[in-house]
Amino acid sequence: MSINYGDCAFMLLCTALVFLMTPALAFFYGGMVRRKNSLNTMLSCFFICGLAAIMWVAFGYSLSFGKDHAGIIGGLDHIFLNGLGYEINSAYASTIPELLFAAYQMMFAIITPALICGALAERMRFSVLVAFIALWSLFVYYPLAHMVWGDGGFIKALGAVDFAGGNVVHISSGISGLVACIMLGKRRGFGLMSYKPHNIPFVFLGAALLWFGWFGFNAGSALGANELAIHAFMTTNTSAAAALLSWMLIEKIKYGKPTLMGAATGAVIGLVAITPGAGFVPLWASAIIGVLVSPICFFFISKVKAKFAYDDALDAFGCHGIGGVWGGIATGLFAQKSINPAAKWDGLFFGDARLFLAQLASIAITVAISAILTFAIVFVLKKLTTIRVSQTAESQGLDISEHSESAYPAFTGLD
Amino acid sequence: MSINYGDCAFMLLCTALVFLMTPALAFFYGGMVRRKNSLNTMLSCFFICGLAAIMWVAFGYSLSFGKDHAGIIGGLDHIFLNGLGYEINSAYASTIPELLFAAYQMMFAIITPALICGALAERMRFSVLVAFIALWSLFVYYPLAHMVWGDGGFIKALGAVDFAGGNVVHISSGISGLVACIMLGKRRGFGLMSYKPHNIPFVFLGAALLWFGWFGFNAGSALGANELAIHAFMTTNTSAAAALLSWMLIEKIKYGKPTLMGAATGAVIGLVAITPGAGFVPLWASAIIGVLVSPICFFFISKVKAKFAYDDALDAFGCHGIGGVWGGIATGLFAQKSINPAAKWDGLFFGDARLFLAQLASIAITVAISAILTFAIVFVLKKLTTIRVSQTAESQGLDISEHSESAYPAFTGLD
Amino acid sequence: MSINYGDCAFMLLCTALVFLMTPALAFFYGGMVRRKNSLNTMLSCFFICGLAAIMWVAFGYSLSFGKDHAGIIGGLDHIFLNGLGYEINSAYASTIPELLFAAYQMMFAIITPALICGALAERMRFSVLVAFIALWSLFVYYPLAHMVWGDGGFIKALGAVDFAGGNVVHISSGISGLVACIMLGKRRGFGLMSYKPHNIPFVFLGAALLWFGWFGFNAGSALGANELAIHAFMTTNTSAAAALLSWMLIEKIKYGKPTLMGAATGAVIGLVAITPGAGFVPLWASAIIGVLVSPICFFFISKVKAKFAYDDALDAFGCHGIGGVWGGIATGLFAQKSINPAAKWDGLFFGDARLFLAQLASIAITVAISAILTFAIVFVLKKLTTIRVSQTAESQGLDISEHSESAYPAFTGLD
Amino acid sequence: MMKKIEAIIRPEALEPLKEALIAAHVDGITISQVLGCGKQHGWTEHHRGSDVIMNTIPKIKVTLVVTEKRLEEIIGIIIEISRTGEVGDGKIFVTDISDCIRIRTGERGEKAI
Amino acid sequence: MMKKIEAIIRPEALEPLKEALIAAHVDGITISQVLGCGKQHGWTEHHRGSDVIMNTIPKIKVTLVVTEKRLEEIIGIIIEISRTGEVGDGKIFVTDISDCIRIRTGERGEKAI
Amino acid sequence: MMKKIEAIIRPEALEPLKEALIAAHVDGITISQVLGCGKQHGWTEHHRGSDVIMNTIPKIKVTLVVTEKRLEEIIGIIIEISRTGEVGDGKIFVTDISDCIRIRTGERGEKAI
Ligand SMILES: Nc1ncnc2c1ncn2[C@@H]1O[C@H](COP(=O)(O)OP(=O)(O)O)[C@@H](O)[C@H]1O
Ligand SMILES: Nc1ncnc2c1ncn2[C@@H]1O[C@H](COP(=O)(O)OP(=O)(O)O)[C@@H](O)[C@H]1O
Ligand SMILES: Nc1ncnc2c1ncn2[C@@H]1O[C@H](COP(=O)(O)OP(=O)(O)O)[C@@H](O)[C@H]1O
Repeated sequence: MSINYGDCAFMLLCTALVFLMTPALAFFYGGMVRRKNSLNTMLSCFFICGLAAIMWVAFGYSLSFGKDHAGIIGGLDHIFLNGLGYEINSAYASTIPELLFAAYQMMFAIITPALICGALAERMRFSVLVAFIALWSLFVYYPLAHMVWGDGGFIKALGAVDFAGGNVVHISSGISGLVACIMLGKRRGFGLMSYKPHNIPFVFLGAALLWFGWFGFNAGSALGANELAIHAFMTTNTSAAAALLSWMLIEKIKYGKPTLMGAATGAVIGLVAITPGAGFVPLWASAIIGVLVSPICFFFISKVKAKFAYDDALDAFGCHGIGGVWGGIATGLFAQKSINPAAKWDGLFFGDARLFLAQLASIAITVAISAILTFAIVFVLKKLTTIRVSQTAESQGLDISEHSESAYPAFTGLD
Repeated sequence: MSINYGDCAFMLLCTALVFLMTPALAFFYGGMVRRKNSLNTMLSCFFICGLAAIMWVAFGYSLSFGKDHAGIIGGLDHIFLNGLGYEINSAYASTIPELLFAAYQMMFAIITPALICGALAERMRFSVLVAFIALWSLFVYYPLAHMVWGDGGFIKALGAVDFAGGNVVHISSGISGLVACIMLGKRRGFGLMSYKPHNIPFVFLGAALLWFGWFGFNAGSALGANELAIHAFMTTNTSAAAALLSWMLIEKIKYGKPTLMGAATGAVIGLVAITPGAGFVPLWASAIIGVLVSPICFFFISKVKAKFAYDDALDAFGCHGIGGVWGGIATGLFAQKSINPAAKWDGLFFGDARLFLAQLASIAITVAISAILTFAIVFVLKKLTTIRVSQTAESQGLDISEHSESAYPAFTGLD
Repeated sequence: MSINYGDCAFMLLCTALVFLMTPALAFFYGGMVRRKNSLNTMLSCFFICGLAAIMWVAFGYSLSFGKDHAGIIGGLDHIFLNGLGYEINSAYASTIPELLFAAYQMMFAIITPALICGALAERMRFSVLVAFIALWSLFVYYPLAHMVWGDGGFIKALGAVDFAGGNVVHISSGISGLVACIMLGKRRGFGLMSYKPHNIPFVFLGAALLWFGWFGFNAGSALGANELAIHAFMTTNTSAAAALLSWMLIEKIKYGKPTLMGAATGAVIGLVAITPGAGFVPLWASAIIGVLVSPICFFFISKVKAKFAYDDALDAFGCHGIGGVWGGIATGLFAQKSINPAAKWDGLFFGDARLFLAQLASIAITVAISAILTFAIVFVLKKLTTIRVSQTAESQGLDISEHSESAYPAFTGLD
Repeated sequence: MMKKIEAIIRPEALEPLKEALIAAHVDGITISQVLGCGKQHGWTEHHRGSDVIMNTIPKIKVTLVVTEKRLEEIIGIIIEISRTGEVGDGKIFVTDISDCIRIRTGERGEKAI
Repeated sequence: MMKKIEAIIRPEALEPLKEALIAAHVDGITISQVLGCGKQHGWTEHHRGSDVIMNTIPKIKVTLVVTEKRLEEIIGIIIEISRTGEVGDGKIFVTDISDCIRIRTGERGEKAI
Repeated sequence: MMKKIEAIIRPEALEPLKEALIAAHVDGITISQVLGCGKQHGWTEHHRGSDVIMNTIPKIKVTLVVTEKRLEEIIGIIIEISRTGEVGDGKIFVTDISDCIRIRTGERGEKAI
């Protein structure tokens, strides 16, 4: 067990790639909102690059990957990354220093809460959002990361697998987004008017950079430039490609015309869906996972959302929550322990139900934890303060009301 | 012959870099068209990230790099990447698993047809474009990739060399673009009115990301993080830099003022021109290749296009076709077998005509194959259906007519 | 001492990452200016990707890292990268070929002069800018790079350290920007009107890509995928995160509202400040460096600039000059030789004043050299020609006057 | 007689005004973006720590052509919705229209409004 | 007498209208972007599977100042080119102009048009 | 009587004109972006080596409502500042305004200007 510098090179760069995903998400979300809320939406993602990074270094890593307490949370042994040197911690990665593992995991701790912002866009007070993200990281993310990935974590002990963060990243953020957006309430005019995106090329830019960064997210989760990384790379790309096409097909059938916004959405949910299984399922299964995620999410975004009338503004739940659940189930269907011995059993499709049940259990637990704790956090915040901007502020736009800033001040050229 | 994990790390990341080039191209092209066609243009590139990836996995790789048939096409032995494991196939790459080689090559199979879209912009029916790209990949790209790079391919057997895809990528797409755009016909108002770009910063964004990705394209074509990769990295950057400057100089001389659009164009054609020779020519030659590509392409774009009045909308032929031909010739002039023993002979400049003639032959064959097959494909499509949008749709813009979508719906801020 | 291919992989990709920073800077700056000057600002950065690259290959590397002359400048022994093969030059990097080291350093020689453009934006004649950048590279950058990093350089001999370019990159460009902008004069209406940014999402895009690229800049300065690279990676991210938060906090306190522009600025100066110390200071110190850089720069940008009324248009001095000085001082405070034996002494904080004094000396020398030589260059240029555009051109905008180009010609959609 | 009403209003008044006018069954509205300079001289923005004054302010121009009968009613609605009482509420200008044509049908005069 | 013609048309009618007007040797045209709300209430767009109604529609306003003699001819051209017969074809408003000045020469009245 | 002045000017004339009008204590200005097509037919741009003609040119429309007394003075200022003597200087159109209302106070007529 010694450090492999090829793996270090790979993981350093994957860490940078995953970093890039949060700004990418800021464009993906920021392009989708009305102009008057675009900077607010971008900053809602971007400030997390600051906040979550500092929290991670201070205590987040320690609580997630430190010494186990009851399978639920880590300890305070690595506070301020104390004691993390260049040694290998073979519980997590056997060829790179633990400090590099901590850096890589930090980027996950940044993007996950940023995903939630999509559900809360265009109406939440910025300072309350900051508080929410801090509390959510502390009470939802660190425990969940510990339970699923941490040494001694109890979901891990169930035998459930999660390659790159289906539970920890996508289901948790998606469900939390749903709960929080219901508690926050609908945007003004919900159901009556349309909220038009202000910059679809930015949505596409975000999707493209997300895809690019996702190679670091999924292939990097092999924690080395090894065969598993290559496998995860291919399944990732295949699922994204398949979902892109199937979303376009749905649009073609339903409306006669595919759209760029649809293609971008398809690609992103294809990436979401393959995340838990990227290093477990065979290549052909990744195509199936991708093909099916589009109709599933499309159904939730267009039908279920309309029916239950919750205002998941940018479909954080519809894309990440649902896509993540499907990905987790699909991993239980198609995983093969021959691909990755980290899976104890083969998937249901190969005749063994154990992994499948473990996956269902782990999803249910993740949903429950995320929903309950998010409810508690938002409930307390609502008791303490107003969490929404005023009616006037909302119609003026949050860029002005929350930041006294507008996105394109000199764009008219009249200066 | 064993797997080198440093090379795997490098190639995984180069694969991601080459992936990024297709979205980059979408911005490069999308910024150049009028606003009303911008999403259509972007989606024309982006959907290929889905389509070509799935085709590649299904049968493209097999047809390109599978068991040789008559030097022209591969077999069906690797259909669905069947049989591609983590073993090395030393015919292609001797230090990385064949699956990684297949992933890397996949990105080339995505970007190449996307290049053609530049010639067809602003007037082609989207669904016909989808069909065209599928057929073109099947009948032009896979055979060509096999002939030039495949084990047993007959162009390879001529002794011609093509480091990173001058023939396969640039000449083939450029010539096909020319043929297809002539058959498609000119845009409304061609010659009478100007087609103004809608977003030059996007053009620049595309060019910058293309340059960035091209390091993966060219240095990655060494298939390892070795000396040849370093060499190719330097020749690539030098050619791009020289072409950028020489294009600016041309503009300065002809119009008194250089432009950002010109600088971006210069950089991209500098990258095109060095592609076939990046790993064969000495560093000084790369500067010459770059310096000369600008006047050559400038001449074609400004004079030849005007004279023959073909509507190569975004200069797919003028940049990639011509730039690729010049690059192939220049490789025949300046290649040195001491730099890369894959070249059997030195270039003409060093007194040996064999490589030079082989290059000419390979270019001529590529041109012929691309032109004839593209003609055939478009001919058939024209028989079967209307390939252009209607006059009204064209003046309305393809974003509305083909996608019912507009690029910046809420940009006015009036909501 | 043999070549490590993991390190080559890492350094090739870091080189590409640092390349990306110059286009990123073009967006960071280009978004900040009024629309009528946006292309000029972008091209002012981008043409340097051509010019500085060619100069570097031709003689820049040789003058910077060639045979030492009096501790001040390199020789002409490596002109046209002559003699640079795949051998290791252990004076600079002991596990990668010198050619790769030269490629990596090239990217620094590109971005450094590009930083200056921020001070000169919106009023300088483009052709004079080109001449200025060429002369500045020759007379300021190459000597400084030699003195600080070159084998035999006298600043290096002082015992001062500069991990990734605090002196060479940031202080030099910042101070030069200050001197040049004073000599160039203020923009029309300075003090009376506001210069509004035209595209804040572009500013953010630039900042995000700069952060991404900065991992290559700082971690890459370890010249290998080793423990030091991992350490520098973490300090870099931590400082950026801390500065982002502290800038937002300042805005919150002073104006009641944080902004995206502020967050982007904070992140960038956090990156600037950690640059010299990234591989020398402990992780906790990087957080302190980041937290403090924001108030320091904020004070200079808001108070000192207003008081002395120099028109440092985009705060090249305020961000890079001041941030770089603080970073250099902080390195003198917090460096630990146990982290990197390249430091001879510990920092002042650990009780040893020697490094601290050496840092002060090296900063003072850098400031003096940059200021005097920039003054001389601009003085000569002013004697020879007009360096500013005319009043009319300035009010028309430099895009039209210098390039006959406008950024979004068809953006209105009226075509 | 037909009258053209041009109201220069605050951007944030647009949404409620649109709703009110539609409720009042006006025949059509045309909206455009303008920059204005009046009694209100700009709000203060903060860019990187410097206070800057915006000397022209984004405003919305709403144009309606109505019959003389409805003029006062519509003006009343606009004032009611757009007034905040603070400087910057905007102005309404009224002009006579000598003809109006509906392109679709070629109808002219009041029935084309 | 001089007349100002303001035509609110569909964006796609702009190109042909411009060509026709230039062919008719009008003296000048001024074009601007507006959002309109009239009989036509928006087309349906599909974003990610939800039908949404665009309640204001991008339109083009073409302004021409002409002499009274040419008024009917120009109106005729506009109607001819812009009419599709479907809701949303737009409207033309005519106003009297009391003076016209060419800045370059200072000429006034009809000869300045 | 109140008059509406609509001046179509070159974009680069806007800044100095704004300054001059503010110095002349006008009551308000409304600015909008238009595309124009008149005697001046566009400058030549070069995109990748092809000459292209811009057939419509970005212009600025400045609108001011003033009392009749001040009409000639303001027209004089506009001409003075905007004239270069070259084709493309633009035009000024004057229309009668039948009423003016300050939304904030409800004042009407000349005192509302
Ligand atoms: N005399 C005028 N001519 C043209 N536009 C005007 C005039 N007066 C006001 N405006 C427009 O109306 C807007 C609002 O006017 P303002 O003076 O701020 O309102 P208030 O008088 O209620 O404070 C201005 O920004 C300007 O666009
Ligand atoms: N009374 C009006 N006042 C101002 N603008 C109007 C009026 N009626 C119509 N318009 C403008 O004309 C456009 C076209 O009108 P519309 O009613 O859709 O045409 P049509 O009557 O041919 O169906 C509208 O979008 C609006 O901008
Ligand atoms: N008759 C007109 N009707 C409407 N707009 C006009 C008319 N004549 C000129 N314009 C506007 O004025 C602008 C300047 O006119 P132009 O003919 O170029 O000025 P000049 O007569 O000084 O050369 C045009 O671009 C157009 O927008």
